[in-house]
Amino acid sequence: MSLIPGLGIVRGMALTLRRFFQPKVTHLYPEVPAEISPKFRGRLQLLYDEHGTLKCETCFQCAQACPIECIDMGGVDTKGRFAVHWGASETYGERREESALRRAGRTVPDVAYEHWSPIDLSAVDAILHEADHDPRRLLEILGATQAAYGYLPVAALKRISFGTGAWYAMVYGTATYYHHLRFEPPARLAGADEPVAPTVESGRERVEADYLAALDQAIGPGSKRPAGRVN
Amino acid sequence: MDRILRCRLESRFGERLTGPVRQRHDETEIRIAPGDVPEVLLALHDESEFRFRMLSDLAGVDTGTTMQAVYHLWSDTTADWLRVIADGMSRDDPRVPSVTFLWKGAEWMEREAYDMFGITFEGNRDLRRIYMPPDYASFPLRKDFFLADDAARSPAGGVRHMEQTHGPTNAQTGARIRQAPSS
Amino acid sequence: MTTRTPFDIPAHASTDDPRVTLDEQLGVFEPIPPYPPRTEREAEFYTLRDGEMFLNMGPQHPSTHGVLRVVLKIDGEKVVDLDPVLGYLHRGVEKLCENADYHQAICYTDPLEYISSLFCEWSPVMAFEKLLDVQVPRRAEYIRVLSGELNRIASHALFIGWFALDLGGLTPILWSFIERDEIVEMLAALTGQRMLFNYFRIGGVNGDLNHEFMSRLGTWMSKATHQINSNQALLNENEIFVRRARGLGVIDTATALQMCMTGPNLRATGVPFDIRRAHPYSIYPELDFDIPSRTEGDCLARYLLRMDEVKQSLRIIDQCLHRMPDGPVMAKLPRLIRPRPGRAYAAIEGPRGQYATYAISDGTDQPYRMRIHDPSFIHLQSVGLLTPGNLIADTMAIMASLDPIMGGVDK
Amino acid sequence: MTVVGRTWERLTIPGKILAVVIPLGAVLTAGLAILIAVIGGAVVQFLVDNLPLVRFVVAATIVLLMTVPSAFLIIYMEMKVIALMNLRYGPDRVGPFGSALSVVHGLKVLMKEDFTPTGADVPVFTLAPVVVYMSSVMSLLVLPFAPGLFGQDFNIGLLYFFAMGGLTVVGLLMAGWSSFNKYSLLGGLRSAAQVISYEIPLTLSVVGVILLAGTMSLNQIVLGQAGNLFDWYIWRQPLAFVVFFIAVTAEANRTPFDLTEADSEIVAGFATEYSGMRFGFFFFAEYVNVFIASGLTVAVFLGGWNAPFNWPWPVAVGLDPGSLGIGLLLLLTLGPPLAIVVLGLPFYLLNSRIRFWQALIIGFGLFNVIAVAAVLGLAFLSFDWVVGLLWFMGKTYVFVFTFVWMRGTLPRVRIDQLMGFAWKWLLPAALLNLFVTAFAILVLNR
Repeated sequence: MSLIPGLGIVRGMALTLRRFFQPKVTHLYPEVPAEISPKFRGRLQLLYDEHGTLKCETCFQCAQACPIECIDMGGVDTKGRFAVHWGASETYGERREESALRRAGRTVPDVAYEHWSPIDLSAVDAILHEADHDPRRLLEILGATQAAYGYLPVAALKRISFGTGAWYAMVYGTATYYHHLRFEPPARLAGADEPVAPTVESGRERVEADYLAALDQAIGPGSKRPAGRVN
Repeated sequence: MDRILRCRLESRFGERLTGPVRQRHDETEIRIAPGDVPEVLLALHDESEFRFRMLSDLAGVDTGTTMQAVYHLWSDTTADWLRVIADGMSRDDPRVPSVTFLWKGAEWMEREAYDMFGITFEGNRDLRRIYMPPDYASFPLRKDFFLADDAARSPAGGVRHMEQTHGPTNAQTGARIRQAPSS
Repeated sequence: MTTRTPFDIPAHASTDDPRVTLDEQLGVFEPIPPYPPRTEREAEFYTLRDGEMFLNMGPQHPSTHGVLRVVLKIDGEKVVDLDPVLGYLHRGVEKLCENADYHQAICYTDPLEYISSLFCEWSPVMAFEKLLDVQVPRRAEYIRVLSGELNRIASHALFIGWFALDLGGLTPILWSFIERDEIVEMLAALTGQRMLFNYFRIGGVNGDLNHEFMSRLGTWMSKATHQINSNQALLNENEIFVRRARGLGVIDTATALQMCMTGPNLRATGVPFDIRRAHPYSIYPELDFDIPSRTEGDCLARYLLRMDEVKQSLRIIDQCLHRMPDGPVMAKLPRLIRPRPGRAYAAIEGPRGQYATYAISDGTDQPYRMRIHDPSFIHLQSVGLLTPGNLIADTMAIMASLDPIMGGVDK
Repeated sequence: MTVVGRTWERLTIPGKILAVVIPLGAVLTAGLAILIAVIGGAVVQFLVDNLPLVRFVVAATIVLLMTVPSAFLIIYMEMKVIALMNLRYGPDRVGPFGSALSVVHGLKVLMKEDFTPTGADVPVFTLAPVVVYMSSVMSLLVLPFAPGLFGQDFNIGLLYFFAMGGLTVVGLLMAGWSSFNKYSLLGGLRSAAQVISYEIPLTLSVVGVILLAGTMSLNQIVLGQAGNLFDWYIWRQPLAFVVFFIAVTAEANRTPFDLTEADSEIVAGFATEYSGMRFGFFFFAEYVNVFIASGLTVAVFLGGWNAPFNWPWPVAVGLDPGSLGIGLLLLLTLGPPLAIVVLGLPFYLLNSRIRFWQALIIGFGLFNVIAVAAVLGLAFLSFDWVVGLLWFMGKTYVFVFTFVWMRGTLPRVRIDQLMGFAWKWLLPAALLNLFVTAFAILVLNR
């Protein structure tokens, strides 16, 4: 404090008055876009190769390594199915409860999320209830599910993962390992048009079909995949 | 590693140490019984050859078989951190005397250890939960803590009231069940 | 003196009960917990004497620096006693870290004290390196010190702004944000993020210095001292500010040591205790800098001390730039880290004091126990010691001068 | 009928109100015009007979209407000036340089939900902003804006002023007590303590001026300072000026004495529970208070509407429009179109891209600017109240700027420092000033 009372106040006021006339430092954001440094890694990005196709092959390594599970993805697997999905609810079975996820800073399953192929899941629930939601009886559950639906719909797999607490990757891996389990309705395998499982017609499904058609068109008829069969 | 500190500790607390003095990097570790905590820490704090004036950290540890209270101390007489482990508390009712008579600032750290591990610090004037809700029933950092069950055991059921729904929930997991759209 | 114990009130006052008054129904006595007291201290605090009342400050209050609730027991404007209630921001970081592997655990510690994230990473990284017996390359150490000191300046700049804001000044916080924003942009060029940098890795840092960072740093360093000095004219001599901060919240050395204080708050009481000197780590023994200390121990001393520390940090940055060696920035390490079973403790000097991590390894790829010691948590505790007897306005000033960050307090 | 009914149902509530009020107003206005045409003479005679009453009603209306734009202006000034001092741009989106932002704020406040907390004392809670606002507005009534331009020339003007200023605290106390919130209660009590403490030095500091002027009428005080810069009372009462300025800052609850609404301590004090237009009333009252405080300082110490120097070259406009006779009619009818064409022609001729109608629009704009400037200039030269008003407003806004500037610079004082300052420093200083003034008058007049 200076000797003269009030001099400090006056000096401060002189400083603010000087700043009043100085050039301003605000970034005028919407007009002047922000300078983002090339190293900025706040945004997830998918990379494309020189042919314009995605480099990402949905191996989930990034999602599995990400500690806060901010990476979530869906994709087409080698058989051309929208079978793969990764998310918080699948990874940590014991922490699926919403409040726990919130407290843990994890993403909360979105109730508004619509499955790719919505189907009536009450049969799966009954099977799960019968099997006591026990992940160790996974094979039994999967067999029963296949018996109920004729094949293993993706939504049913997710429900099984959700109900038993087993990781989705584990359920999916089990289902792919055994030859008697299949992911496509037998009707489609035979080449018929009508699906067997009681699917619900939805926009998603149509989008899926459209997407597949577009994919076929892009790849060309010559390279059309054999339906659901690995040669 | 400060060899002299090791010698001094061994000569001063010879019979009180429940294990060998361990040294690694810049840390010296001694183990004592929980009952000896006030006397040992008082000696470390006051005596001129130690002068451990600063309580750097106080932590609870659940080893799966026993509970430990771990004190980290700093002194200008040595270049090492001194780690004092009060070992061998039972997991059912872990009890250890409080060090708040030496460091008032240990109060909240003890409260935290109580909140997370259920270690009772005898002599702490304000030993209550600090992070978790007051009616929370379990101790989250214990190794046998299982969130879904333990949170549900509390009267308020964790923080469920923030996002209660009226829809059907899975009896097992408590998660909301989405109704598949009827055809 | 009439004494009324609030615990006579039924736990959940019902609107149907005719004996329940409107006040009780509406929750006039809201800060009174609806359960019997668990400790003597709680019973004593929640018992009102004549003329006293509770004031529930927070969880949403402009001056609590986060989601903190402080129950003040006031007599008029005078604060008789207070009881901080924590846990509104508790995320269970320690538990999360126990369930993540060593690399992922560092990511969780970032948002602890979100305005000095690098220091929150630094201590776990050092603890894990001790567990693994890794030698960090010297260039990486220099980069750590350089970026850490920049982060310290950013944190102190924010402190100065907040302190002034809690005393009612509108301008300083925006001026500090100018400095802070430049530093944060600079660190974004280096680390890739503006706030939660996640830059330090076990055995080094994630990426070498780049051109954009160096050019930004050079531009800023050339004008930083002038800018900081000219900003001081606003507050340092202002009579209103000095009169409010001087002699407020005085804590002496013995009490400060008893309260386990570290960092600027301890140094303001006259102890030049700084872990950078007291327990050297990284390359600090090679650098030339002073440990400023003041003897008053009041809010003004704590404020001025941080001003001095900013200047010392600038000195350190300058030396780092001049002595920066060449070489790798990461040690050779396996991708999956499985340290031998053991215990490690690492403490560093952050802008608020001692950040420490106590890690126990059981030989797997996840830490068995990871204890995080945070200075904000320790310092917030002493608000209860410093405030009683002062006015409500002083509560905010004292709390701001101790500079707690709720992200760190609630872990 | 159904069409009308359906349209009526589609209207919002304000729309319905307007749909009723506008035709009604039109009908009433037309009726009034007819009434005036029929019994006009008698009405005019009645009004002339009761001129003070008419004057009061007109003045009160004007003052009430004036508060809103001046509050908007000061709010904008506060936002912009503090922003510029903080090295920000501040409002820059709505209107030129963001000047319409405060109007938008006003509209926003109007549209917000008007919320009364459970447990509040509803009548008191509702009345409090009205009391605060009305006491501010009523203070304006005695403020002399220009020669002959004031609401009422009370012979106890200053006393009335302080009485009205003291009424504000009643409103604040009402707000603080009735809000059912401890922060509000603290704010209300703080404001009571603060305003009552600062009333005393405030009143005592102007007693010296009252002694010098020999009157308590603000108009007379301003008239007493006629002449040049050195006839203002600030030179004869410098200490009183300092005390008055500090006390009036505290009265207006401005930084560094804004303890009643200290946002970092007691959230917003008495205004914590208020929302919508009730909060808007508090807000308006605060800024009107700033205007009043500045205006009062100017009127008492800085010569009011007096110019700081005498204009050395008096200009007399000897223009009498009436003398033009029929030429005036011709000028009014033919002048504007001719001027528009003449002003627009160069644009049309010199720039080939401008169409003729565009040139006409440009000419019309230019003509309007020139005409308004000419009329205002003429008024400035012809009427001395225009000059006085300009000087008064100029000086007042310098003080408003100072208040805003202080808010941008200074931190807040503590409540005990605030009270101690009033009782230990300001009150003795004001008393000292009073004694010295009285003694000097006694000696000099003898």
